[in-house]
Formats: sequence, structure tokens, C-alpha cells
Amino acid sequence: MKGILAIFRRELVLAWAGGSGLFLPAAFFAGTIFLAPLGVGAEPGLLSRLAPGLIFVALCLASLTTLERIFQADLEVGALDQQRLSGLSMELITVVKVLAHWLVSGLPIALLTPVAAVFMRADTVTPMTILPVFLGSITIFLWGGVGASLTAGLRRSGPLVALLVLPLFVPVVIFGAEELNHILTGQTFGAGLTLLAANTLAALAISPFAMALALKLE
Amino acid sequence: MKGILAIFRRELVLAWAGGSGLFLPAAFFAGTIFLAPLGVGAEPGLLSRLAPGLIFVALCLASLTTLERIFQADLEVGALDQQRLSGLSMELITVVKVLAHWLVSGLPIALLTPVAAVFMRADTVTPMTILPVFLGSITIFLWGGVGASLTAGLRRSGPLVALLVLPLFVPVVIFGAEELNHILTGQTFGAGLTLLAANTLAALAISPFAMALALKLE
Amino acid sequence: MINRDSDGQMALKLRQLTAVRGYTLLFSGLDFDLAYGEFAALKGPNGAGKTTLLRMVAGLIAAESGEIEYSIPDEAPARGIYYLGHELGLRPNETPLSHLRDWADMHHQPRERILPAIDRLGLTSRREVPAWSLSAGQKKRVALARSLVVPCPIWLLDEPASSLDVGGQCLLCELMTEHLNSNGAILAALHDPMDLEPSRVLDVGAFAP
Amino acid sequence: MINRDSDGQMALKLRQLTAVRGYTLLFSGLDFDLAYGEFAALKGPNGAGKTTLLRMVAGLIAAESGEIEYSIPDEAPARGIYYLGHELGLRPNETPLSHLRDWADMHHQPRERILPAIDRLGLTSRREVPAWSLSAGQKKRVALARSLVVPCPIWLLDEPASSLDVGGQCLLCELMTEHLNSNGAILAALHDPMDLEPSRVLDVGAFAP
Amino acid sequence: MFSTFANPHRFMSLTRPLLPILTVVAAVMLAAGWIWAIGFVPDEKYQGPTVQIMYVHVPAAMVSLAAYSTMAISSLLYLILKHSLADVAAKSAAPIAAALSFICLVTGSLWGRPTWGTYWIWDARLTSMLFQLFLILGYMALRSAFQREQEAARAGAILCLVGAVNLPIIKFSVEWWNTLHQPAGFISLTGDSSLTAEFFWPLMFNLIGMMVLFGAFLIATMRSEVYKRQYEAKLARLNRSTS
Ligand code: HEM
Ligand SMILES: Nc1ncnc2c1ncn2[C@@H]1O[C@H](COP(=O)(O)OP(=O)(O)OP(=O)(O)O)[C@@H](O)[C@H]1O
Ligand SMILES: Nc1ncnc2c1ncn2[C@@H]1O[C@H](COP(=O)(O)OP(=O)(O)OP(=O)(O)O)[C@@H](O)[C@H]1O
Ligand SMILES: [Mg+2]
Ligand SMILES: [Mg+2]
Repeated sequence: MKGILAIFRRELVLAWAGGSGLFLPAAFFAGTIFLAPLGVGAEPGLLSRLAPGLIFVALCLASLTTLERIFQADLEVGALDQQRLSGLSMELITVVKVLAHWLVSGLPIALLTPVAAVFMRADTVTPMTILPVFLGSITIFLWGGVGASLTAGLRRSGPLVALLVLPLFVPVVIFGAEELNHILTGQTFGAGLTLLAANTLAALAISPFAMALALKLE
Repeated sequence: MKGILAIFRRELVLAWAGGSGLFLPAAFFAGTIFLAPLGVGAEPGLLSRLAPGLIFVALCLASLTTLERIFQADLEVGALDQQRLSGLSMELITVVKVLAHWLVSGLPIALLTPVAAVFMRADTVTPMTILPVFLGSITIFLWGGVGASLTAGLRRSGPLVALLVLPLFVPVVIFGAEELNHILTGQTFGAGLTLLAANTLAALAISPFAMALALKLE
Repeated sequence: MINRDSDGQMALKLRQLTAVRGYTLLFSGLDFDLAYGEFAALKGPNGAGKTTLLRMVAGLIAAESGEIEYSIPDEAPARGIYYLGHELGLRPNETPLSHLRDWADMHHQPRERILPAIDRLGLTSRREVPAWSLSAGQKKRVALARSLVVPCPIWLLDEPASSLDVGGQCLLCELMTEHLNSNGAILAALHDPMDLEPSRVLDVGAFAP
Repeated sequence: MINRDSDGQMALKLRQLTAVRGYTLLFSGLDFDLAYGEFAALKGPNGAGKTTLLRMVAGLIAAESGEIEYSIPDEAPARGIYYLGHELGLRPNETPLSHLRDWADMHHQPRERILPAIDRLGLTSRREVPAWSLSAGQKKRVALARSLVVPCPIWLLDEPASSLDVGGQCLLCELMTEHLNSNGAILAALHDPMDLEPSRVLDVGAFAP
Repeated sequence: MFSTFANPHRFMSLTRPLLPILTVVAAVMLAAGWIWAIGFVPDEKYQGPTVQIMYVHVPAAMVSLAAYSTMAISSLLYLILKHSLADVAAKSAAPIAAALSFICLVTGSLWGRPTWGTYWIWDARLTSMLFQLFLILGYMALRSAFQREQEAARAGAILCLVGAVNLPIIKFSVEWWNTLHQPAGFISLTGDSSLTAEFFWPLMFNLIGMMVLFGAFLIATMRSEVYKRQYEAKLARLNRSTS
């Protein structure tokens, strides 16, 4: 337990200081919120409708770009070997890595969603706005971790292998964006939220084993 | 000349096989065309107005995700050293690298623009639709290359790049999206196109020197 | 199979090991025993499978067939194996100090051992610079310091002497001698002879098909 | 300064070289001449600045102060320097063959030399596998094959013998002898003695502050 | 010419007396401009008392552009002449330029609320000003990521010059797009000002005062940077001679 906490703490520091910390979500956030209106024009109704889709696409990209590098970099320099020799289970190690990075680059996007919504002039912004993005971001990071570990284990750089997980993202994006849209337009939650939560649970249950297996592929 | 052609050919193969090839533009294309309507709803006028903004945001993200790795990876394994020892000018080498990656992940986005426009139900789609995205994509990739090369020498991977280049992208996004919008709504070109072209020329003239200088930083 | 008792003096028993990489059979039917207190040299030409064998023994890759049996004393940390590979496990943006702290924490070892280890390996002035800026020999020394911070009974070393200067090679011999004296076991892939004479030699090339 | 004539027998002249890395002065006032046909060994403890010096001479990093003067024969390809560093310049997903093709093209050298070079370095069976799957010694051999494909008058070698097996080290000595016989110059950072005796020794440690 | 002036010692001795003079001039100009603006200028016909913000907004906007130009020119000089004083100038101007951009943005959006009915709008001038701020922050972040001053200087200079493409866009954005923002006209090349004299002169005082204040700040930060570098060099020399 102390060992896994040590790994968690380290990954958190790495994620934070190693560049992805806050910058990445901030960058995607900025990309979403600043660049989109530049291209679309600043008409009120238009922007707020774009927001859910853009936020979820930003999440997918953030998860892939941050996670892809951690697994691959650790594998290349042999840091993963050392972690495996610590006797801790790979399932725990991988999921801890993903969660640390989610905490640093996924969660802030979720927390910033209401701000984004305000900027994009949504009708109603409640604290509930965070919920679908919160669930969606964990799920996307976990599935993204599976894609990243496959890339790393196969030593093929590049998004080719990450393409494999795109289908896993699709339900999250669809349900998540739909629910977010509901909330932003002042409607109540729909059935999508349950499906989203189910997807999150599935990701939590399956992805650790998938990631551990993928990294042992070598 | 033959040497630089060899490098160009190699970078092209790398860009293609190394993962960025076609997948990335395709993913963004899909993201734009399939995800956007999910979040926005399929009203005719609405979608076509979103298209310019979405396409340019996609270009910015595509340039960052592909370019960041090329310079850094080559620097880490020492491949850049060997290229420098070839006696070819670093200005040429860097610009050739960027253009190869643009060819593989930027140009396809430009070429797919009319298709995207049709899907998004723009009023008028002419071959001219390609022009602003074509110019814009080269420019974005060149400025993106400057950001990537500045941070590669730092050996700190991570989204510092995004912060650096986002301001450089802004004019391109503003001019480009505006012109594209003109075209899609059946208007003639505006002053923006001249400014866009001027920015492209500036990028072509300045960025090779900036990149070469930046990579000599170590 | 891991045997958690040190009564049996055998540290490692390899039985009928077979290794395949890519589509090539590297070696097959490899039998070898390593006792505690013993230093065995692993020999063989480039590409014979020395690294592959060491990684198999460390449990980092699976053997095609055959068995590997350890017996590791109870008080050893975690899996009890110190592996020094071609890749040293250094993350470029972290410092020697932060690496050693992580390793200590990960294996529940006290952090007090870190500073003496750094001193002993001559890294005192470099302990707070990022690993990418270390020289090749300095990197190797950081990885060697790990053996002092996380004391493991079985050492698996892949070309441990490479990129160390003369002083560093002496230090390595010292560390290895101390380890053997405290009843540790060492299996090391070597191309060049070391000052420390191995008690046994395992030639992977002899098991090639 | 590059002198494009080989009349002057001096391959390299280093004058009052000073190197600073981070905030540390590594060496200063270093003077050294290397003539064609000569093999000089670069010595010094870990972190003395051997790699730094070689990279400076190769033109990959700038000297803090001082001058480096080359004279390179007209027929030499490009900058005429073969640099074998700690990083071998191999992209993990490319094969030995594709690497050598690139290098040949980049320096306008005929591709016909590639296959013989691969054969000579014993890589024939490995020539089409990705570089990440090569063993340490095989990677080194790919980098050595470059010297045959792109023949440069000045060789700068950073611990060339490391991770080569006995046969590989013989081969390296052969390659170096041939290069010296065809009037080439070699400056090599070495920790261990080689079979080939260096005609001069440059001790970087002697110029440390 | 530059190198004789750019000798750090000469720079230090030249600016020692200059600094208090500039400070006093700036203080006097700004004080006069403000008292005039608040006390003696009538409220504007349409905007009422909010027009007072102009006396901060316009000088801050113009001087922030000047500050960025200073950074760009110094960077160019540094890349060409490799003289460290040019780098000192660029480095020192950055935080001042950032602060001025920030003030311009804040006062602009405070002014926007009563005049345009919104704090923020995605118009070209506003956006490009926002990105100038980001660019300067990026410049500072990039510099601080390097260990050695020379490397930081070179990287910073490259970024700053490349970022200078943004300058004309900020400057001329109001002419290229029809936006909500006021077009230039307060000082035009043809000499005729769209502002009446009663608004013009206090603004002029504030503008010149702000310009001089920028000069004073710049010189002060440059002096402390030069001191810092001299101290570090001395320390390094000491380290070398003792080790
Ligand atoms: C956040 C919002 C704003 C930003 C970023 C901004 C930015 C700028 C900039 C960069 C300039 C300097 C232009 C130059 O040197 O040529 C400027 C000038 C000026 N601004 Fe703003 N501005 C903002 C809001 C406003 C508002 C709300 C008003 C008034 C309704 C206003 C009125 C002016 C005027 C009168 C000038 C002087 C124009 C001239 O004659 O050159 N600005 N602003
Ligand atoms: N992951 C892999 N996939 C396919 N082939 C591999 C892989 N790893 C190693 N090989 C091949 O297996 C063989 C043995 O490699 P190994 O690294 O074990 O050799 P080695 O004895 O350590 O050699 P060296 O002395 O050069 O370090 C080599 O021919 C290598 O190309
Ligand atoms: N980019 C860098 N930034 C800061 N310090 C560096 C950098 N590169 C090397 N150093 C430091 O400079 C010193 C010399 O390094 P160098 O690699 O030249 O040593 P070396 O003589 O090759 O040592 P070795 O025998 O271990 O290979 C080392 O102390 C190293 O930590
Ligand atoms: Mg090996
Ligand atoms: Mg070295």
C-alpha cells in the first residue's frame, strides 16, 4: 500500500511538473473557448450549442496526448521495469498512473466546464454541469489508457493504435455531450446519464487488466 | 539537393507510417463532421457556420500533436545529430520536416474541406473553398514547428508548446475562418485573404531560421 | 515459482529454459543453478540472448518454456531482485535524488540510505540536476546507487562495467564483493573480463540451436 | 573554421578550448593537434567532459571560447566527420537497412556500399527488423556500419567498444586500423585499453580548473 | 555605436542619474494629466463620467504595444550582436509589457460594460490584445524553463520575434474589420484629431507620462538585472578559483 502510494505521489508530481499539469487542460480549454468563437463568430445561441461537443473532443485529445507519452516514455527508459520489480501488481500501477494524470489534466477540464459554459453563453449553468463531464473524463482517461498502453507495448509510436480505442470513446462522447446539452439548455438529466455511469464502472473494472496485459505484451 | 530530398522522402515515410498519416486528419474530420451535429443538432444554417471554426481548431490541434514529437524524438535518439553532420543547412532540414508532416496531416484536412462543407450543408461549395484552409494549414504547421523546436531543446515535453504557439495561431484562425465563411456563404474574398497570404509568406520566411536557431540551443 | 526461504542455499534454479524473440529461437534446454554467495558470469556473442535471459530471470518477460525457481530470504524487499539493464530506468527530467527517493519508497526502504549511497558513488555534486544532463558514467552510477538503497539478495547485471571509468569499475568490484560477502548472488552479463573473478561461467551461446 | 585542403597534414587543431555545462566549468585552455593517420585516445574520469569535447569538435555544441580548426580533403562527404556518440541515432521503428539508406542518401554516397557493410558487421539476418528489437551490440554495429557507407576522414568515437562482444571489438580494431592506413584521423574517448594502441593520449582531466 | 553605449558599466553610470529624473518627470506628467482629466474636463456627451477610464486605457494600450516593440527590437539586436545588454532589455521589458497589457484589458472590459453593454466580445482587437498577454506570459515561462541564461535568451528572442507578427494585427485590426472598438484617430498622421482639445491635452499628458514611466521602470529593472548578472558572474569566478 505504501509502495503504491509512493508511485501515485510520484506520478502526480510527474504529471504536474512534467508539463501536462494544468497547462494541457488550460491549453485545450483555451483552444476550445478562444479559438472556436474566433472561427464561429460571437453570436450567443451558436456558441453554447457547440460547447458540449467541443469539451468532449478536447477531453479525448487530452487523454490520448498525455497518456500516450507516459507509458511509452517509462517503457523506453526502463522505469516501468523498475516498477514491475517492486512486486506491486501492474493492474494497480497502471490505474494509479492513469488516475494521477486524470487528476491533473482531466479533472480540471471538468471543473472548468461551468466557466466554459459561461463564456460560451449557455442558458443555464448550475454546479450539476460538472457531472457529465466528470464521469465522462474518468471514462475517457481509462479507455485512453488502454489505447496508450497498447501503443507502448507494441512499440509503435503514433496514434495508429490509439485508433483502436476510438470506438470506446464514441458512447462516452455521445451520451456525455447529450447530457451536457440537456443541462446547458435547462432540461433535466436523461437516460444518458445512467448509461454514462455504467460505462464509467465498466471502464474502472476492465481497463486495469487490459492495460496490465498490454504492457506485458513485449 | 539530393541530400535534402532524401531527408524529405524519409520524413514523409515516417509521418505516414509513424502514425500521423491520414489517421489524424481523418479523426479530426470525423470529429468535426460526426460529433459536431451530435452536440449542435442538424439544423442547416447552423452547421455550416460552425464549419470554418471547427476546421481551423482541428488544424491547430493536428499541427501540435504531430510536430511536438518529431523534433523531440529525433533529438533524444541522436538522429538530429546525424542530420546536422550531413552538412545540410538546419533551416532546410527543419522546414522539410515540417512540410512533410503538413503534407500528410495538414493538406488532407484542406483537401477534405469541400467535403466537410457539403456534409455540413454550406450554401455554396466551390473548389475555392480549399484556398483559405490550404494557406492557413501551411502557416499553422510552420508556426507550430517553431513552438515544437523551441521546446524540444528544453527536453521538457509537454504543453508549454501550446501556450507558446497559440498566440501565433490566432491571426491565422481569425483571417482563415473569416474567409472560409465568406466563401461558404457565397460572398467574394475579403481583405483577410491577402493578410492570410502575407502571414503564410512571413511564416515561410521566418520560421526556418527560428527553428534552426532553436534546435541549436542545447 | 518463488520460494520464500533461504535455507536452500540455491538462489536460482533454471530448468530447461527456452527463449524465442521475434521468430527466432535464441536458446533452448538451458539448465543452471546459482547459489548464494556465488558470482556467475553470463557470456555469449552479441545477440545470443544474454539480456533476454536476465530479463526472463527478473520476471520481466515470459519464458517460452521451462522453469525458473527462486529462493529469496524473507526479509528481502518485494521480489528481492536488483536488475541493472541496458536501460537504467532514469526519467530524463528527474534528479538522482528524486529517483532514489522513489525507489526507496516503492520498496518500503528507509530514505536514510540515500545520501550515503549518493556520496559513495561520487554523485554528491550532481544529485540535484536532471538526469538528461548527466554523463553516461554518472547515469550508471545512479543506477548502481539503487543497489545500496534497496538491498536485494539477487543481483542481475547487464554489462555493469560499461561507461564506468577506472575508479567506477573499482567501486563496482567493491560493491559486488561486499554483496557476495553478505551472502548475495550475482549473475552478470559480461563481454570483458573484470577484476573480480567469476566463480562460474554460463555461456548462452552453448544453448543456441 | 574549415580548411578544405588536405595538404596540411593536421586534421584538427584545438586552440584554448573552454567548455561550460550548466554552471560548471569543465575544462579550459585545452590545446591539441591531431594529424591524419593518427589515433588519439581521450581519457578522463566520468563527467570530465569527454563527450562534451567530442560533440564540440563535431560542431554539435558551441565552445564557450577557443577555436577549432579542421582541414578536410575535398573529396570527403559533407562535413567529413563520423561521430559515434552515446546516442546512436537509431530511430526505434526503422530498420538497419532503412537507416543506412538514409545516411547514404543524405551524404550523396552510393547505396551499393550498404549491403557489404551490413554483411561485414554481421547484421545480415537482422537487417530488416526494427531497431528497438536489436540487442545492444547489434545497435552499435549498425552505427559502425555507417562509417563504411559514408567514409569520413575524421572519426570521433565515444566509447566505441562498449557493448560489443569479443568478435565485435576485433572488428572495430580492424575498421580503425584500415581507417588509419587510408590516412584517416581518430579521436576516441576510452575507459578501457583497446587492442589498438593509441599514438597519443589527451587527458581532459588535466585541463579541469 | 551600439557597442560603445552597450557597455554594461557605461550603461550603469549613464542611467544612475537618469533614473530619478525620469521618475520625477513621469510623476509630474501623470499627476497633471489626471488632475486635469478628473477636475476640469466635462463629462462626454454620450458616455458620461465613464470616459475617465480612457485616461488609463488608451495610454496603457499604446505603451504596451511600445513595450512589446521594445522587446522585439532588443531581441533582434541580441540575435545579431549577441550583446547581453540587449537581452537584459528584452527580459526586463517583458513583465512591464505584461502588466500594461493586463491593465489595458481590464480597463477596456470595464469600459465596455457601460458603452457596448458587455464586458467581453470576441472581436479582433480585443482577442489579439489578449493573445499578446499570453505571448508575453509564454515568453516568460519559456525563459524560466532554461537553466542557462544564454539559452533562455536565445529561445526567448526567437519566440519574441516570431510573435511580433501579432503586433500589426493588434494595431490595425480596427481598420481591417468593422468592430465595436474605437478606430484609431486620436493621433493620426494627418494631424487632425477626432478628439476635441479639452479631451486631447489631458490624454496627451497621460500618454507621455505613461511612456516616460515605462522608460523609468525599464531602466530600473534593467539595472537590477545587470547587478544580478554581475553578482552571479563573480560568484561563478569565485567557485572556479576555490574548487
Ligand atoms: C478589453 C477591451 C479592450 C481592449 C483589449 C482594447 C485595446 C486597445 C488597444 C490595443 C488600443 C491601442 C491602439 C493603438 O495604439 O493604436 C486601444 C485604444 C483605444 N481604445 Fe480600447 N480596448 C478595449 C476596450 C475599449 C473600450 C470599451 C473603449 C471605449 C468605448 C475603448 C476605446 C479606445 C480608444 C478611444 C482608443 C484610442 C484609439 C486611438 O485614437 O488610437 N477601448 N484599445
Ligand atoms: N523484443 C524483441 N523482439 C524481437 N526480437 C528481439 C527482441 N529483443 C531482442 N530480440 C532479438 O533477440 C536476440 C537476443 O537479444 P539480446 O538483447 O538478448 O542479446 P544479448 O545477448 O543481450 O546481446 P548484446 O551482447 O548485444 O547485448 C537479438 O538477435 C535481438 O535482435
Ligand atoms: N546539457 C548539459 N547541461 C548541463 N550539464 C551537462 C550537460 N551535459 C553534460 N553535463 C555535465 O557536464 C559534465 C561532463 O559531461 P560529459 O558527458 O562530457 O562527461 P564525460 O567525460 O563524457 O563522462 P562519461 O565518462 O561519464 O561519459 C558532467 O558533469 C555532466 O553532468
Ligand atoms: Mg544485451
Ligand atoms: Mg561520455
